[in-house]
Formats: sequence, C-alpha cells, structure tokens
Amino acid sequence: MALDRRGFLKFVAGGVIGTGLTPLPWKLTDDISIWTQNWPWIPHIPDGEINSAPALAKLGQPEYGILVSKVKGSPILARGNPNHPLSQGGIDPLAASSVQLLHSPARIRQPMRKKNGAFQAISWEQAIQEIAPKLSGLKGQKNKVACVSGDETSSTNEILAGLLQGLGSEKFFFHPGETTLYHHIWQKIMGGRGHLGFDLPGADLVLSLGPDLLESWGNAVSQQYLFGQGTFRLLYAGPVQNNTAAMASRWIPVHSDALGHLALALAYHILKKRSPPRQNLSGFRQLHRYVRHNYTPLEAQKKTGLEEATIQSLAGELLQARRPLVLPGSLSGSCDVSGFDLYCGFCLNLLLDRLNTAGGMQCIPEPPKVVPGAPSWSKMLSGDLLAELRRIAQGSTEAPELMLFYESNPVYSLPDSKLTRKALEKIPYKVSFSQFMDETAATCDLLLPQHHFLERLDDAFTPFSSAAANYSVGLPVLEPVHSTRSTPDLLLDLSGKLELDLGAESYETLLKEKAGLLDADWGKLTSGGMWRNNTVVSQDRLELWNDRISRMLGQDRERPDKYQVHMVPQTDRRTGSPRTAIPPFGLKTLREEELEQNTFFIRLNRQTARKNGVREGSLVKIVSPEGTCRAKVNLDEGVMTDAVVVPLGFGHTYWDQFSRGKGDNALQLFGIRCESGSGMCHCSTPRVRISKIEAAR
Amino acid sequence: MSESMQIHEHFQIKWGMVIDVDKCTGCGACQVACQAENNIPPSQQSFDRLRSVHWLYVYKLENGRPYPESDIAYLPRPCMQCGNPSCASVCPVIATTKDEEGGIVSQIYPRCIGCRYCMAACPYHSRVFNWFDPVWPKGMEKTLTPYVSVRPRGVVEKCTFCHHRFQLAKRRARAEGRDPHHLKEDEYIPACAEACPTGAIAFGDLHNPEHKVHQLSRSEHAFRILERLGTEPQVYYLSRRPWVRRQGDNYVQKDQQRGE
Amino acid sequence: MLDEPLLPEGVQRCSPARFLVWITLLVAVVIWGAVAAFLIFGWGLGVTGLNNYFGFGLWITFDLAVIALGAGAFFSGFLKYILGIDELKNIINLAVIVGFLCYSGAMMLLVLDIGQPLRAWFGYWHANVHSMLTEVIFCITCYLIVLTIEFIPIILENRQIHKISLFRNLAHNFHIVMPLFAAVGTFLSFFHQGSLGGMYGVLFGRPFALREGFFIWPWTFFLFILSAIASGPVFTMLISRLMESFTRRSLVPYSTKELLGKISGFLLCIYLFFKFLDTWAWATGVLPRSGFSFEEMFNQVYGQWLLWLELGLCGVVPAIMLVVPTLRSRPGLLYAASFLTCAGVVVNRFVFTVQTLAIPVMPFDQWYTYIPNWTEWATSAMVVSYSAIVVSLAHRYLPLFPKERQLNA
Amino acid sequence: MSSKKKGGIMPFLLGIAAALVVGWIIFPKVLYVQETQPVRFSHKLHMEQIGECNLCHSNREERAYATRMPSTKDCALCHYTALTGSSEEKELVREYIKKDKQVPWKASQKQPDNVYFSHLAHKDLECRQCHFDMENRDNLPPKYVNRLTGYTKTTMKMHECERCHARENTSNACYVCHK
Repeated sequence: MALDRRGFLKFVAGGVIGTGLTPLPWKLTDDISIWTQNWPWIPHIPDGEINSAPALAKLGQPEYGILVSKVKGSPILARGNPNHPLSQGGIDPLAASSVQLLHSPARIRQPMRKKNGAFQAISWEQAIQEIAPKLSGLKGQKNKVACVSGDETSSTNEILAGLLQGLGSEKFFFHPGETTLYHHIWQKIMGGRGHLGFDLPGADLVLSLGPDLLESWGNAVSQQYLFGQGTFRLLYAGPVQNNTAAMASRWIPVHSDALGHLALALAYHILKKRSPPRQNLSGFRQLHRYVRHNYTPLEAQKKTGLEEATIQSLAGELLQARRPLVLPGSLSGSCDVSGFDLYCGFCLNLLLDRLNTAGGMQCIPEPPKVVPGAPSWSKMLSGDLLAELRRIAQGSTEAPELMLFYESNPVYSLPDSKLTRKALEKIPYKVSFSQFMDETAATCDLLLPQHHFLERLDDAFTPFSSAAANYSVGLPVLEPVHSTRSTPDLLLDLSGKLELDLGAESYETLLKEKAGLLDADWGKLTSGGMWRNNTVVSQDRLELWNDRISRMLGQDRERPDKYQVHMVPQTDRRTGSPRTAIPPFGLKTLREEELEQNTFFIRLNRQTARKNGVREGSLVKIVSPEGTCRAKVNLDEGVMTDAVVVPLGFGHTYWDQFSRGKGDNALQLFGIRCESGSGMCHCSTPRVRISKIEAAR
Repeated sequence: MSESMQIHEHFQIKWGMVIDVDKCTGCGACQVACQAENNIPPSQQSFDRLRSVHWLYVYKLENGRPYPESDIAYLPRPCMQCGNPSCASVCPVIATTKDEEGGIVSQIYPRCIGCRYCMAACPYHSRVFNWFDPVWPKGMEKTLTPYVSVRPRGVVEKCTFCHHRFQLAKRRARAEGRDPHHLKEDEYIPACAEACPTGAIAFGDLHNPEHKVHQLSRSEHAFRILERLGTEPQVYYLSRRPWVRRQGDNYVQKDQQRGE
Repeated sequence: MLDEPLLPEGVQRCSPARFLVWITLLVAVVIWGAVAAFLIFGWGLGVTGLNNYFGFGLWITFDLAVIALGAGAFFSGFLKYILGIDELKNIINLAVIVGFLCYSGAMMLLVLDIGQPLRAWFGYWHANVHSMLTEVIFCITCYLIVLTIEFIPIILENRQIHKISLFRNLAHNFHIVMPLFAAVGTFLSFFHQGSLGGMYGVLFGRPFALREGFFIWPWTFFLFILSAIASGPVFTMLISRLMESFTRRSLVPYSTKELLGKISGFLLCIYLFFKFLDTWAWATGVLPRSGFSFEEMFNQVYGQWLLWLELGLCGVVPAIMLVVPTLRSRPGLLYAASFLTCAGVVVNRFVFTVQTLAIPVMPFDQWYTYIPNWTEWATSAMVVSYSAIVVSLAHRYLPLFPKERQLNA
Repeated sequence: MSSKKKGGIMPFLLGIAAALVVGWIIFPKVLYVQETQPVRFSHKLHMEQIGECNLCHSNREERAYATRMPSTKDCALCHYTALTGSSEEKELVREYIKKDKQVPWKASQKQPDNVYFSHLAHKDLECRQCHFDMENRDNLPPKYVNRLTGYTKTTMKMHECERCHARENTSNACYVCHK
C-alpha cells in the first residue's frame, strides 16, 4: 500500500485524534504551566532548619545587638533583638540589610595590590610580605605611620593605636564625628572627665537643639523605641522639619547657626528663675554675667530669629519639667556641629542641674585598656583628623609615609573633599582594611580586606549617646564568604613580625580579658546579652568660663554675602552611614521625591524657591565656596525660609550598582572650619547659592 | 454597590493591623524587613511606583500649609486585606481569594495568569506586577528565605501580612499542644511590625478583646483609608491630627468635616 | 493573470505583482510586530509601556474597541437571519470576516497582554464564576468558534474549492444552519459585550468606572452592548467603503450602506439617551457618595474634553447625521458620521480603560499619564496588518459581494 | 472512489495506533529521568527492627520547613559499625558515617517552593496514607524527575491535597498550604 497524499492526510488525522486519547497533550499542557513556576533561571528558595544567632550590628553609629536568621547555617535575614537593651527588638534599615551586604558586589574578595594604577589580586602571604617590611622600615621613626579608624567602640582601636605607638607614632585618629567633638569640648575646653552620655530613658522632657535623634543622632533605634513608649515629651529646635521635628510635640524653627544662641537665650531665663546649680562650676559668675548681658530678650530675638514669647515658653517648659534634658549636636549625626553649639548645650544642662542625675547628662568612665602599649582612650579620642589633614595639605606638617584606614572612608565622608584628596595624595603608601571597595580603598596601594561584621568577632564599648557604660560582643555567625581576614588578628600577627608585643595572642583572648576586667560574663555577652554599669564619673574641675571659652563666645561667623541660603545636611539610614553606602534594599525605599534616576533632590520651601527662581522639579546647581552639586528641587514647606536641605549619603563613585552614581555627594559642599577658641575643627555648614541649570545645556 | 460586588464571609479570627501614624518616623526599617522576609529582589533604581516590586510603601503626607504651619506624617501602606476586597472577585482564575481563617487576602503565584485585572480593581495600589524576572546580584540569592516562593515575571504579588508566619505560629501551637486557632497576642506578627523601632505597627486579632488591636481599632482617632468605597480594610490607622485623618478618605465640600 | 483560475468569476482584480507588493508591505508590518512580540515573550512585559498604575493600556483599549466594532458581524447576522432584513446579504460576508478578524486579533493581543501566556488555559479550567472576565473569556472563545464556523462556508465559495462536490455540499449545509449560528452568536456576543462593560462597572474601588446596576449587572453592561451594536454596522460599512477606495470598484450598493447608517443612527440615539442618563446618575450619585466631585475626575491630560468629544462630537452629532434622511443620503456625510460613531466608541473604551486608572483615588496619591511604547504600537499594528492581509486575500479570491458584478457592469 | 481502493480507513487507524503508542508508552519514558538512590535501603527490614517511622523521620525540628530525611547521625545510632556485613552497609559506614557526611537521599515527595507543608498538622494520619506502601518495600524506589517541571512523579498534586482536606472537613483555603 503506497502512501499517497490522501493516505498521509488520513494518517495524520488518525494521529491527531489518537493523540487526544493519550495523556500526551494534556500532561504536556499541565507540565508547561508548572514549568512556568520553576524556570531554571529563577533561584530556588532554601529548605531546611531555621534558627537564629545573636550578632552585633557594626555598620557605624548606632551599634546594637541584632538576631540573624539562618537556614542550614546560611544567614538569610537580620532582625531586631528584643533582648538587647540597645535595640529592644527594633532595627534600622541599614542593619536590616546586613545579610545582603555580605554578598554585596562591592565586597573585596581577597587582598589586592595596586600596580600601575590597577588592582591585582594577591595572596595573604604576599600581602603580609608587602606590608611587614614597609612597617618595620618605619619603626622607630617618629610619626611616620598614621591611622584613621571609623569604629569608635571596637577594641581593635587599641591594637591599631598600640601598633602605632610601638612603631613610634602618635598619629592615631578617629574619623571625626560626634564622639570626638563632644570629647573635645567636654574634656579639653570644659575640663570634664569621662565620656558624655545622655540618659534619655530617664528624661521626661527632651529638647533637641539640632540632633535628629529619631533618625541619625546617637542610637536612633533605641531613641525611637523610647519615643514609641512615650516616656518623654519631645521638643525640637532646628531649621527643618525632619523626622524628629515631625514627631515632636513642638517644632521651633531655628537656623542651624543660631542653635547655640538659643541655648544661651534659654539660659538667660533659667538663670533668672533658678538658683545656681549644686555642681561646683568654676566660672559660673562670668557666664552668668555674659548671658545676662548678651542674651537679653531683645538680643536673643536678634540672635535666634525667634519671638520673645517662644523663647520664654520654651524656657518655661524646661523649668517646669522634672527631668528635662537638652541635646546639642549635629543635624546630620556627624561632625557638622561647632564647639560653641556643644558648649552652650552642655551649659544649659549644667544650669538646669542635669549632670550625673537620672534623665540627665552622664559622665561615663573610660573603657578599660587591654593593650598595654596603647595610649589611653582619651588620648586616642583627642586626635583631630580634620586639623591634621589641613596641616598636611598646607604643608605645615610633614605627611606620614604610610597611612592605615580602618572602617573609615574619609575620601567620601569628610567635608572639603578637595582638601582631603590633596592631603592624602601626599601620603606615599596607603593601606585599607575595608570590606568594601569604597572611595578610600580605591585610592590605596594595598587592600587587606577585613571580614564583614557577621563573619568576625568584634565588640562595642558604650556606643555614642548611651546613658551608661555598656559592653557587647558579637560572635561570627557564618564562615567568611570571601578570602578575608580579621583585622585585629592580622595586626597581632604583624606585630609579632615587627617584634612588638601588644600583649595578646589573639583578638579573642583580648576581648575575654576585657570582659574579665569589666567583670562581665563572657557567655552572656556572646549569646546576645549586654554588660552594663551605671557608675558615673564625678566632676571636680568643670569650667564654665576660661580664656578659650570667652574667645569661642566672642567670635562671629564669616558670612559671605554672595551666598544666601543656609545649607542643612541630613542623614538617613536608608542611604547608609559614613562607612557604608546605600544598601541593596535601601535604594528601593527612596521615594520619587528623594532620588529620581540618578539625580537626588534638595528640599526648600516655596518662598525660598521663588527667591531663587526655581520651581518644583527644577534641575539646579548648588554652589558653595567649597564645591558644586547637581540636584532637583523638591518643594517642602517643612524647611525654613532661606534654608535648603541637602541629603547626605549619595554620590558614591565606587561601591556597587546600588549606590554608585546615585545623586551627588553633598559633603563636597561643606567646608572645614577650625574654631578659634576651642581650636576644634569641624564640618562647617556654609551658605550656598542655588541656580537653575538651563534645560538647553 | 450591587450584590455581586460583595463577598460576605465571616471568620472567627480577623487579623488586623493598627498603625499609629503619629509614631511613624518614616525610617524605612519596615520596608527593608519586608523585602528581606518576602524575597522581594533589590533594585538598582530608587523606588518607582510605576514599576518597583514592593509590598509595603511609606507615603509621605503633607498638610499642604505653608511654612511654618506645615506638618508632615508618614503613612505605611501594606495590603489592606479588605473585608470586602475589590480584587478577589474580579480574578478570572481564583488566584486571589479571601477564604483563609483570619481573612488574609491570598495571592497564589503559580495560579496567577498576569491579567492585572486585580490591580485595576485595587484603589490602594497594593498590588504590583513582576514586569521582569527577579534578579539578585551574584551570591545574594543565598539570602533568600524559605518563607515565600520566588515569583517569576508575569504574575501579580502583594503583601500577605507575612501569612507564612501565621503558618509557623500555628505549627508552633500544634507542637506545644495548643489550639492553632487561638494564638496569643504577638505570637504571630508580620515582619514590618516586628522591625518597627517605635512600635507604631500593632498587629493582632481584631475580634479578640485580649489583643491590643481590638481596642486600638475602636479609638476615636482611628480611621481607615477609603472607607467610603466599602472595601472594609483590616488595616486601621491612628492619628491625633485631624488633617491626617482627613487624608484617609475623599470628601466633597458638603461632607461633614471628619474628626474636626 | 497567474492566479486567474482562483479569482471569482466575472470580476476585475489588480495584477498579481501589484497584489504581491501590497501583501509584502503588510507582511513587513507583521514582522515588525512579531519582533516586538518576541521581546515581550522573551523578557517580560517590562519592555512595554505598561506599569503598576496602568496595568491596562493600549492593548485593552484596542481589544475593547475592535470587539465593539466587530459587533457588526453578530448584529448584521441577527438582522439578516433572525429579523430577515434581506438587503443585508450585500454585506453580510464582509461583516462575518471583519467580526472574525476583530475577535481573533483581540485574542492575539490578549495572549501578549497576560503575563503568563502558557497558563492562559487556567481561564477555562480554574474559572472564577464571580468574575466578569471569566464570562468574557468563555463567550469570546465560543463566539470566535462560531465566527470561524461562519467564515468556513465563505471560503468554500472560492471558485476552485466550490468545484469539489464534498465542499460544495458542505457549504450548502452550512448555509442552511447559518440562522442557528447567527442566533447562538447573537446570544454569546450580547453577553460578552455586556461583560466587558461589566468588568469596569463592578470596580467599586474606582469611582470613575463604578456604576450601579440592574440585578447583578452594572449599567455599563448594557451600555457596552448598546454602543457596540450602534457602531458595529457602520464599522463594517466603513470597511467596505475603504475597500472600494483601495480597489476603485463599487462593492456594496449605497442603499445598503444607507440602511446600515440608519440602523446605527437609531441605535446610537437609544444608546445616547441611556448614556446621558447614566452619566448624570454617576455624577450626582456615585461620585459624591465616594467623596469625589465631577471636576476631580479630570486633569489637564485626561480632561473633560474627552467626555464632550465622546458624547458630543462623536455622539450627538453623528446620531443626528445618521437619523435625518436628507443628511444620511449624502455619501460624504454618511461616511463622516459613521467614522465619528466609531471614534466615539473608541474614546469610550479608552477612557474606561486608561482614565479609570489614571485618577488618584487615595487623597495623597497623584495623577499619572500613560504613554504606550513602540512594542505596544507594533503589536497592535501587526493585528491591523494581519486583518488587512486576510481581507485582501478574501476580497481577491472569494466572492464576498453578491452585487459586485452588477455594480461594476 | 479511488481513495477506498487505496487503503480506505487503514491509514487513519494506523495513525491512531501510532499516536497511542507514542502517547502512552514512549512519552512517559521520555518525560522522566530516573535517579537511583545513593545507598540501598530496606524500609521493610527496618520496620521489623524498629517498628516505627518516627525514630528516623522525626519531625522534632518543628521550626523547619522540610520533611525530614534521616541524618547520618540517625543512622549512626545503630550502624556505628557494620552490623550485618553486607557490602552496602559497609559502604554506608565507610563513606558516610565515618566521614560524618550526609547521605544524599533523593526525596521523591518533596513539596514545590510554593507549598508549605507541616507533618505536625497531619500527625493524626497514618504515614502510609500518603507514603503508600513504603514500609513494606525492600528497596528504595528510584526517583523519577520530570524533565520539564523538575518535580518528581510522586509529588502530590494539589487536587489530591484538596480531596483529603474536603473529606476531613478541613479548610481548603489557598493560604493554608501556599506560600
């Protein structure tokens, strides 16, 4: 039977009908739809036992205990730890991204050496062979090695400073921030002892003079918890209705350069109504006289721009409260606060008799030192990196031969980036321990990547703003993902090679020793607990008045008239910290009026916009004496007239695709100001000019 | 509203959320916790409500007054888990239903055909579509949780009140020999409520007088978004500020001033 | 001519070369659309201009519009076979083909439009009886099958195929049962036109689309049916006019066109009566109850001009032109009125699809504007082009118009 | 007609027959990949020795999502050293127990990613109601993996879950099982 066309057609027809009688078409239809649930290019979810381990969030201020959930030992997410007193179960968006940061594309995967301008991967042996001779060559020469640390609470600092000391250098600096600035004013200017802490849990009225305490100042997570509990009434004075102001019972709009004046204006009323503080304060009479003379209601109104009634009612609230607490500090939670503002805020607390008392300003003892060769913590904190960089750039100080960067990214996160770059260029050899390819690491000659904080053992002694001395330890929760090393252990190894005795075999023994000195239970510390001690340091030689103070009070700020608009920096944990760029999940939480494509937004009110000829959505240039940024305008009536809010955390040039090229780095608009009197250098908030960028360009 | 538009079903438990707008600082911890918990991929762009895959969005509300009378508030918007969902009845393939004890509106990814009719129906924009396949940077897929399956492109997704935590809580109760349908306060709370540092997000059974949400939802300061449309949301908001409460719904001129 | 034996007897057709050039042009457009379709299937709907606010866009507007305009098929069939208006035999073949193309084209776009086309069959297997969309899916599929069955005898009329006795007999039998299919088609079509309207009317979260209803059906259910049967006949007529101008031959007697215009005109009047009533009830009932004012439903882009365009220029004006015999008898005016009628339905389907979604319902939400991108245009053009190819082939090889020879004698 | 002469209905029937063979016999073979288990194991023998499933398949890890496969620790409870002298057992001891390596058992009823299943919620049922005749098997069944879907042949389909839930008057709500 030959198969002709008709026969073939019949065969096909039979085949089609027959196929319908088999499972083939039906099963295939079903399976194809099941296939769409399981596309091989879509990752599968893990399967297995879920448990959680305590860890310590060390991404920069604030630091607190968290819990890391794991599946078969692999971390999947970070949650708040209800048992850790510094977090009480809360978490901030940056710490909540901790686990994802482990796998950030920006992680440095192994040691690297720069050769002809490009990094090449090397082994750890090669890395040590590279660094050890360099250090030993500089050993004994004075101040040839410098170090910047951005982690103010870790015992690693003792190792770093101890190593430097052993090499003959005193150039250990902390990345400038509130810790160093508060320390400077409290100890060097006012003669105080111990570190300042603030007992927010004990206060019933909190007046914030600038600090965005529900977002960027101190331990925001803990403060948010307290706020939620409603334990204190919150008043906010500052130029912008930030998250703290929005939540506060009252927002008192004051330009940032008038916050110190406001403190003294309030002091005027308090001095009038209250008997002198019990604390023995030298110079009280001089201050009294100064305030009574210079902050009369009329003067105060001129200096603060506030109605007399406002100041009076504010003072009334402070006087009526049982446990009021005044918080001076930076608007962005970093180094943008002058010594003057800090001093005035401290004074107000002192005049209200709020020192070393429940709900007041606390003097917390220094952490015990476990590296014998290291300088004291007070000594370590007294280095002024901004002043040093300025001197190096100007050539008034000889640049060190070698500089170490630990958990610090000065190229990105210091004001006046031109000056920073200029100073760093003079340093011939730079080493970064960064976990991430940040802007500073990129300028270094040698990268010795440190473990991510979830991969390493580390500690935190009394993070800034804590009400009392406390100590937490975080154990690693997973094996390192990349070929990284714990920096303290690496440094201890190196010190052995350099024949320096830092007094410890390993970081672990060192931390155990510290816990022992504190009489803290190691087991409790490593299972997510915290050691705490309420001892305070009594003060016997506090000075409210001296030469430096009178000079600090007397000076007037320079006001270039070319620039009209007050610049207000703002930090948001969704965009990272000075150490960490925008985390993977953080980027998607930025609203359309915060970042659009790659342009970030500045905020100003309608009146300011009109004055400067810009509108909602205008593309503008912000020009300060130090630099220029490009941004879009977001009209926000929660900003004072003649002020502009510039968010920080944008404009990274390295890191990963979640932060690189997103907006501009507003820090380049800020300058470095070295205050006469206090001698302290800080980030100045200059006035700026805003101009529309022509669409044609 | 015609009969066909209403689904009347009564549940013993009614999971609900009460968000205190006056306590929300807009910090974004809830959003990050939500993304991590529910395997929502990170994005290389900032939030784009037209395209971003998100379950929880924090709106910034403004009172519209000029400086210095201005005031702002943050309003986190999860899925409202409506008592009378506008989305469920329109789905042609029963991929979204309101049938579980507790009244969570389910969304079944392997069933969804991606017609987006539910998105057109939802006035809260709680529902988002997977315009592309999800992508994690190399290595970051290791942080996927076992709680929620990964969604391919072409399906709709939304907040589920972390219902997997309900499943886990029920299992825990079973393991301890308790009735899985009588959970204690806070035995089951979504990731956002857990992460919130100020405790602005309360969660529990609205029917159960022992749960704090029961009282909170009856507060004179409580309101729901677009209550007038008849969606019966199971998410309540609290604010002592009249202007915030008024932004919860639309009012024409002759309507009574709400809360004022 | 090469394909002479295939052409219907006694008619003039352009040269095969010319025809080939025309078809090539159309195929090029189809390929452009196919490229877009490939991108959409390969990467996902992210390559289109659709988004979370506008989940429905150009495609759904296109689908709704062609399904409304394709109503000419069922309604002409209804008038001819059920009501026995014999005059319509002059255009009924074209009506069926246009209907078939509108529905099959809509189906093609729907497959692109859903995110998981491989799961499309869930619509039948896991149907949700409460969803208006389910009704649409079932009715459209069934009606497409009916249209296919109605299309087959027309194909069998081809000169060569007709020579085969089997097919000749088949065609004859089909013609006998055609009234039955016309009846089934009418029923199905009524329902899905209505359900398409119902899809919007039930959106109680969207005050712009929400309508009260009669029993389970919102008013849009009936308005969509009315607007479809009012515009369908004149759309078929416009297609025939378009073919006439392309081929430069008379195909349908003017009396038939006028009749279609008259039918449409009267139906349009009825539709507009209810539509105005509905709009008034919506503006004074639904909106204030939801807390909205009429003005809040419009912005600079989606302004009130759309409403007046739809109801006035594309509603009342063509209705008058079609109803008044002296106006209708002037070809220019008849065609213009027909075009306006069709445009009005397109605008109606557009506002229900896009404006409904553009309006911020939450007070703190904002307006967004939807702009379709090239992939959506290309695939829509592909469907138009495919339809043009089928119509061209049908015109060339099938005796569609019984009066063609007589008119061109 | 000429067609009747040329085979009549035969090609049509042939077509049907060919399709049936392809659809019923060849297609299932092509669709599934067969994977064998790493170690021979007799449930029958172990049931005779132990008498209950829960000792090895305990769901004490109640916080886990997974249905539990025995770990090497469970095996080591008895097989720390070889008991029977069979070559399979020796291999188990040598390759897995001594090296403290998990045996890569191939679960053939693993739930898909989108399904949540709690054995605890089903503890009142007999194991064999879902795991069929496993306890009487002398060997482990090979695992058949669907090339297209990646699921195993024995993965329970949703309607099977639903049928039982309906019978037992338990909720069939989507979120009882889906995630």
